[in-house]
Amino acid sequence: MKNNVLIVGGGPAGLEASSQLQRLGYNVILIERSAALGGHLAKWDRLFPSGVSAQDALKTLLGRIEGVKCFTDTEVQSINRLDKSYNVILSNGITVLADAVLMTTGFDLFEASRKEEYGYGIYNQVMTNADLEAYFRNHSDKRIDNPRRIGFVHCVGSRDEKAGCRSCSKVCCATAVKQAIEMKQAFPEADVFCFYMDLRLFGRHYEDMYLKAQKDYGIRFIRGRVAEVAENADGSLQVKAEDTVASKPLKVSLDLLVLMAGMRPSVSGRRVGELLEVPVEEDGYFSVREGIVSGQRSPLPGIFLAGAATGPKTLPDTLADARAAAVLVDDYLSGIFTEAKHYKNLVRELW
Amino acid sequence: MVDFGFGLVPSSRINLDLFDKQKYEELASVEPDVRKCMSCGSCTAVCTAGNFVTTSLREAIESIHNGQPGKALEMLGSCQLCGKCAMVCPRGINTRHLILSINKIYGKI
Amino acid sequence: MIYEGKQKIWADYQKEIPDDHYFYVRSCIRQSFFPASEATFLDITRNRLGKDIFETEHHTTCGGIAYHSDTIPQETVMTIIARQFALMAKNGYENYVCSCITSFGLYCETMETWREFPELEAKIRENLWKTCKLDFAKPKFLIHASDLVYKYRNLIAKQAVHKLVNVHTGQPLRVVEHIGCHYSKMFPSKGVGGAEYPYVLVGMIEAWGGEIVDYPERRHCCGFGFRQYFIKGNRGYSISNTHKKFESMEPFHPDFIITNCPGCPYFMDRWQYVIAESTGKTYGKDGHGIPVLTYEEVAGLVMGYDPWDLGLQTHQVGVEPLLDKMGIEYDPEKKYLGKGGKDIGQPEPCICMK
Amino acid sequence: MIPMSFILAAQAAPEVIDRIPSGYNHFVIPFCVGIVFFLIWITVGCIRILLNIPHSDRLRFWKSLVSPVTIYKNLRDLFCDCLFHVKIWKRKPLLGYMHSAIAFGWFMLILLGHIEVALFVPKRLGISRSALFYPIFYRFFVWMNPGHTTLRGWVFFFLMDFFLLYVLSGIALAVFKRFRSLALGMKHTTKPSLADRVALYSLWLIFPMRLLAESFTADLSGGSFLTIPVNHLWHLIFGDKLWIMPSWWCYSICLGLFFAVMPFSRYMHILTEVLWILLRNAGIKPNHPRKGVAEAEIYACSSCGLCLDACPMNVQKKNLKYSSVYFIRFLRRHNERKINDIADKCLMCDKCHALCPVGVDAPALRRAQRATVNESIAYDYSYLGSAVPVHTATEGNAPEVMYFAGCMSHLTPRIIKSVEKVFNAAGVSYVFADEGGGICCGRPLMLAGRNDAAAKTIAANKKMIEESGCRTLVLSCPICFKIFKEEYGLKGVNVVHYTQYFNELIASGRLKPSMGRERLVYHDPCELGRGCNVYYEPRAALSQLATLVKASKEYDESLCCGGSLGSLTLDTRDRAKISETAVSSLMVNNPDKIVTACPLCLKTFSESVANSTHQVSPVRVVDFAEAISESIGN
Repeated sequence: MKNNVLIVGGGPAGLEASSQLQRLGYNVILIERSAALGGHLAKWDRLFPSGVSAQDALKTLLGRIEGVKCFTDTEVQSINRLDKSYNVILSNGITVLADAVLMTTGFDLFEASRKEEYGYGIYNQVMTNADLEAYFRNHSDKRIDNPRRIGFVHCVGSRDEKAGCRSCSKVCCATAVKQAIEMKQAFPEADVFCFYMDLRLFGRHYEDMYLKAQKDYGIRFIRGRVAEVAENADGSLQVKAEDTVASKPLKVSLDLLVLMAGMRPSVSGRRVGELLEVPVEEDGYFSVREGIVSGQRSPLPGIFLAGAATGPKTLPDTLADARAAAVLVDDYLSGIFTEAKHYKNLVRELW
Repeated sequence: MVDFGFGLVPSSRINLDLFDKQKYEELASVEPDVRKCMSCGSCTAVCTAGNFVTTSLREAIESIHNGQPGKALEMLGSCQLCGKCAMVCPRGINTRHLILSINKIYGKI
Repeated sequence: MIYEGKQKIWADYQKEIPDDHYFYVRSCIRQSFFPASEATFLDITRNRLGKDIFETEHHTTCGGIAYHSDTIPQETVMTIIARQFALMAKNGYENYVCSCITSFGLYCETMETWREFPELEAKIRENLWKTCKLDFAKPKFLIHASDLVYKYRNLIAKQAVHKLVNVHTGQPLRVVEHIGCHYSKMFPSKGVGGAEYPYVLVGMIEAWGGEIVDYPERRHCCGFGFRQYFIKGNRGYSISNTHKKFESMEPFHPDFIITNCPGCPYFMDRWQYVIAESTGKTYGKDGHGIPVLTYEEVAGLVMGYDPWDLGLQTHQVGVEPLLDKMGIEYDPEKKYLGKGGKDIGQPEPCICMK
Repeated sequence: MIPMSFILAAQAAPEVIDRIPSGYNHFVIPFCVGIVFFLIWITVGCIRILLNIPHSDRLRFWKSLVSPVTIYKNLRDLFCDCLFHVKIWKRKPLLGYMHSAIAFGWFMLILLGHIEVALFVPKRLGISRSALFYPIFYRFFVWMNPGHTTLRGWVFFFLMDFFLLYVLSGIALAVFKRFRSLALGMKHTTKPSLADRVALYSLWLIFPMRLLAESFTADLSGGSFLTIPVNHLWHLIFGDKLWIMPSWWCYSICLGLFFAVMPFSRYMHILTEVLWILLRNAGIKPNHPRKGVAEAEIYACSSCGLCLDACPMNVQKKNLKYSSVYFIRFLRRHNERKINDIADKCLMCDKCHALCPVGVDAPALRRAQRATVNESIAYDYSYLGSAVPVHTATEGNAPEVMYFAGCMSHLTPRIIKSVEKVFNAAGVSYVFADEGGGICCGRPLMLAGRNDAAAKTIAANKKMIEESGCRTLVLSCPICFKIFKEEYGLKGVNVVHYTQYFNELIASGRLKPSMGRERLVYHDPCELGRGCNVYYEPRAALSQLATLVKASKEYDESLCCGGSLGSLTLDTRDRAKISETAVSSLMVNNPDKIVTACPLCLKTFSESVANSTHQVSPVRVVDFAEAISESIGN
């Protein structure tokens, strides 16, 4: 008998876990709240560090999910815990008896307008990383008109307790460096500034990307968080920060300011979490059973977590996490779950 | 003019709009390594002259980026070109040539 | 500038302002430098709008200047404040309206501190009883006087005699609004419109026909800064701050500046004179300065008060060009005549500023 | 030496008769034009050079010409360097043969030709009587009195043919080298300029043409084992119709062309070298990269390209263009941008100088060039006075030695620790001059062409040393060593490198290293070996504690480690390539350790070895002091 596995969220983690579980012989039901699969990846143009196409990456992921029952435009309506399984009613009227549930609910981008001082939505020349990716894909944005001076603000909504997010979003530094290079490629005459607090370029080839940005593209990195943005008489932006390396306040006029909006726990994911009663930590992301040795298990038996649902992750991290979750799901369904008599004892001992 | 016993205090603020791109590009064309600095401060830490006076190649590069080349020149005046900074620079910046080039390009009156 | 974006933020920062029955406390600085402003405020509220606003001669300073100059312990300041509040309650009011931004900020800070540290509140309650034999009370609504004018901006507009429009060109006047730092920078939710894009003065200007100038340094302090002014050696720092603001607003050619804080109009007005006399630089047209007005003065002009009754002659920067633009008639002969035609004396003529 | 009897015989019966009584033919015109142009050029050049030399140097020059010591040196150098190219012989015998065949052979042809004229038609040597060309085309103008050929004449015929063949063999090698340089031991050859090519091809043609011309006239004007058989051959091929006039015309044209382009080509070195050797031996140093002595020096360069193979930068083809030969070529051409580029790139390892057949000191010219750009850079060394540590000793109790570690040794504390350990083990009382960090020795400033600034640091250090009362100054850094020795002028202070000092400690028995079983290879740091000629002492000391194996390049052939402070613009990647090459040269005999005696080499090699992706177990790189200190136990 094939076990049913319900995967909530059709982003990269959900897609990768679906394909792996499908391959392991499970009956996989993947639901996605929006109309299309792919999550944030679907909106991105190119990926750091090598600049491969996000759409190609997504295509590869989508190409692997044959046999998976996908429901887009579908949300979880209600969930009942049965003896071992979960009875899940979906918004499209279908009821699923899921033996295991994998939450791959991902993240929301921080709402940049909440950092009022940066003037997103107020000044004409302020945009976000996501807006810029959209521009790279469509080549049109009224904010971008041959800018001569471009600024990137790292950590917008990250490492900012007042914005409700103390932690690092992990991907913004690399994204900023990538986008800065891309802007320099698009506008070679432009001066590009990156305002950072710490450059967290931890991954393989990330440092090379940073060096390239400095050496080959002349991008200027300024250590200091932008504190205030205003509009000059000519419509350009006046940006104020401290150059903390020079220990001096600094101002610069820019034609475009790109805010690197960080990751926040997905609001709709949180809603599903509440239905399931999956505990969350102070940072708003789901808690895991044990962070280091089995980071894809929730504290509730049969409920698994993967991807940015448990905190900011890069795409490769997310995919690896999804594969790991698939293994753990398989482990659970082929081990603990089959022992009808001792299920509860086994869960107590092994979960 | 009236003397009130107090007056405007010069601003310590860096104004990046004052950055001289043309000169900087000239510098970068003769010594492209100027772009490679990541402000680690190793050069400053080992500096022979820095043992006795305030000087820092890192800060000099920073000053040029920040449109204050005068400060950079002042700082590099004490350099003896001993090359310790070149030995310790993790990015392999050709520090001695950079120092000479800054002097040549920004020292022009 | 995307106006809708601002509106969205303004919508997020609305505060409840009661409709009537106010307990009014004055500002130490304003009483001395712009006494007509407070008088006008009371006149407008009582006589033009018909509201109940009560004031008592028993209230004192809030202690803010001493507090921000580090010369008074916090508990002492809190006790002074508790006494003011107690006076309000004793007189049967619960809507506390203050004229001063320093006081407003300090009241907000004090109330927040009491909320966070109830033991401190208990101690102040005890102090108050020990020193004044007054019962401790807290206002139901803490309002700055500009909040009230903001609330009644449309009523005032209805009674307007003049609009904030250049009568010669028909163009709206370009107005710089300057909010006192302590109005909303410490507690954005306590001010109308928040801290980044405060709406309290913008609302008045919009309602009265003017146009707001958004210049880069609009968030910057006027330069008062308490200690920076009180010690002469530090005044260079104070004036440099003011200078920075004027340099920033200069390209926008504002017609006047509206403020809601005691220190701001004073310093932005007087330092323009000092900058002009020590460096020769003026920021208005043809060697004039930019007039700096309080919101009450602006409301007064709009409602047709005589400029000299509003005390505009006490400003260092001449307001005549503004009055001309607005088409307000005034008698230059009467500029330096006080109450009952008494000569109040004239200032020395300026060298650099008209 | 010509025996007297032959001279007498000549007077008795005329052996040689003027075939053309006027002693002139139109074909000499090309040659005359070329040689006159050339002679005017070189005379003006010599005067210019001498005028550009400072007065004191000029005085020195004249004096040197009459001093017996320099006369001997001049003669020796002129013979060895200009004619025989002994330095090339030593390195590449075949190449040496080629150069000496052309130079010495031609010289002898000219010399013997003139002697022949002097002996047989002495009237033609007079100024009015076509002396300019007659000896050159002697064989055209004379007719041998058949049957009267004396032994003397025969000897001359033989010698002339012999040297012609000698030159031709050199030319043949040169032609061969142009296409297969590696066969003659040259990996890289200079890219010839246009003038070089014209001169080269005319030079190649001169001697075959001479053979052709002389062999055509051999039955008239005589010949020997070469020209006579060739003459017979022509007769066999052409019968009696020989192309005498065309061949002499060609010969003259080749010569004329060669001399006309010579001033613009590398072949100018043939004569400038003489002037340069005289100036060099007079001890005059260049103070400008192009004027005065430098001009003689740059025109003395033969563009032979030996420096291309010597240059450590040649590990990358793109960096070949920075070799000394091109530096000098651009100096000649006044190409300021390229001159500066090349001047700044050089590592100043001095190998090109050490190996140059004519002793052109290109690194010194580079320093002079750098000075033209960098000398004017402003500096503020007002802090030096207070920066230098004070070590005042009272009379009589000054420590035995003063140890000056230098900037770089402070980045390699293992050197300092080892030096101190050795001092202590040998019971040497010492004071550590810059223990808390001193100032720079000044050598890096000099290398960058900032002599004024260097003088300031020199003065500050000098004061410290003199006040300390120490009589011996030990240095662990060859960069410091060179400048302390050469520029400081420390009177009464024995300036030694620690390799020398430790060797002396071992020799005198104060230090007793124990012999180990390790195999070491010693790297000659540039500034120590070529710079200060210290080759023996480090090896002598090291051989007391281990077996020394050879590197593929040693002594003055040693390769720069790549870390040199000499280069101002060479980037890290290029330097790493040089280091790799140097390490592999040291590793040819699989030593257990590489020993060097310079902190810069130590650091460079250590990093190169550690970063190497090829070696499985990296070799250990140690400092000389470290090796000694390890051998003396704890």
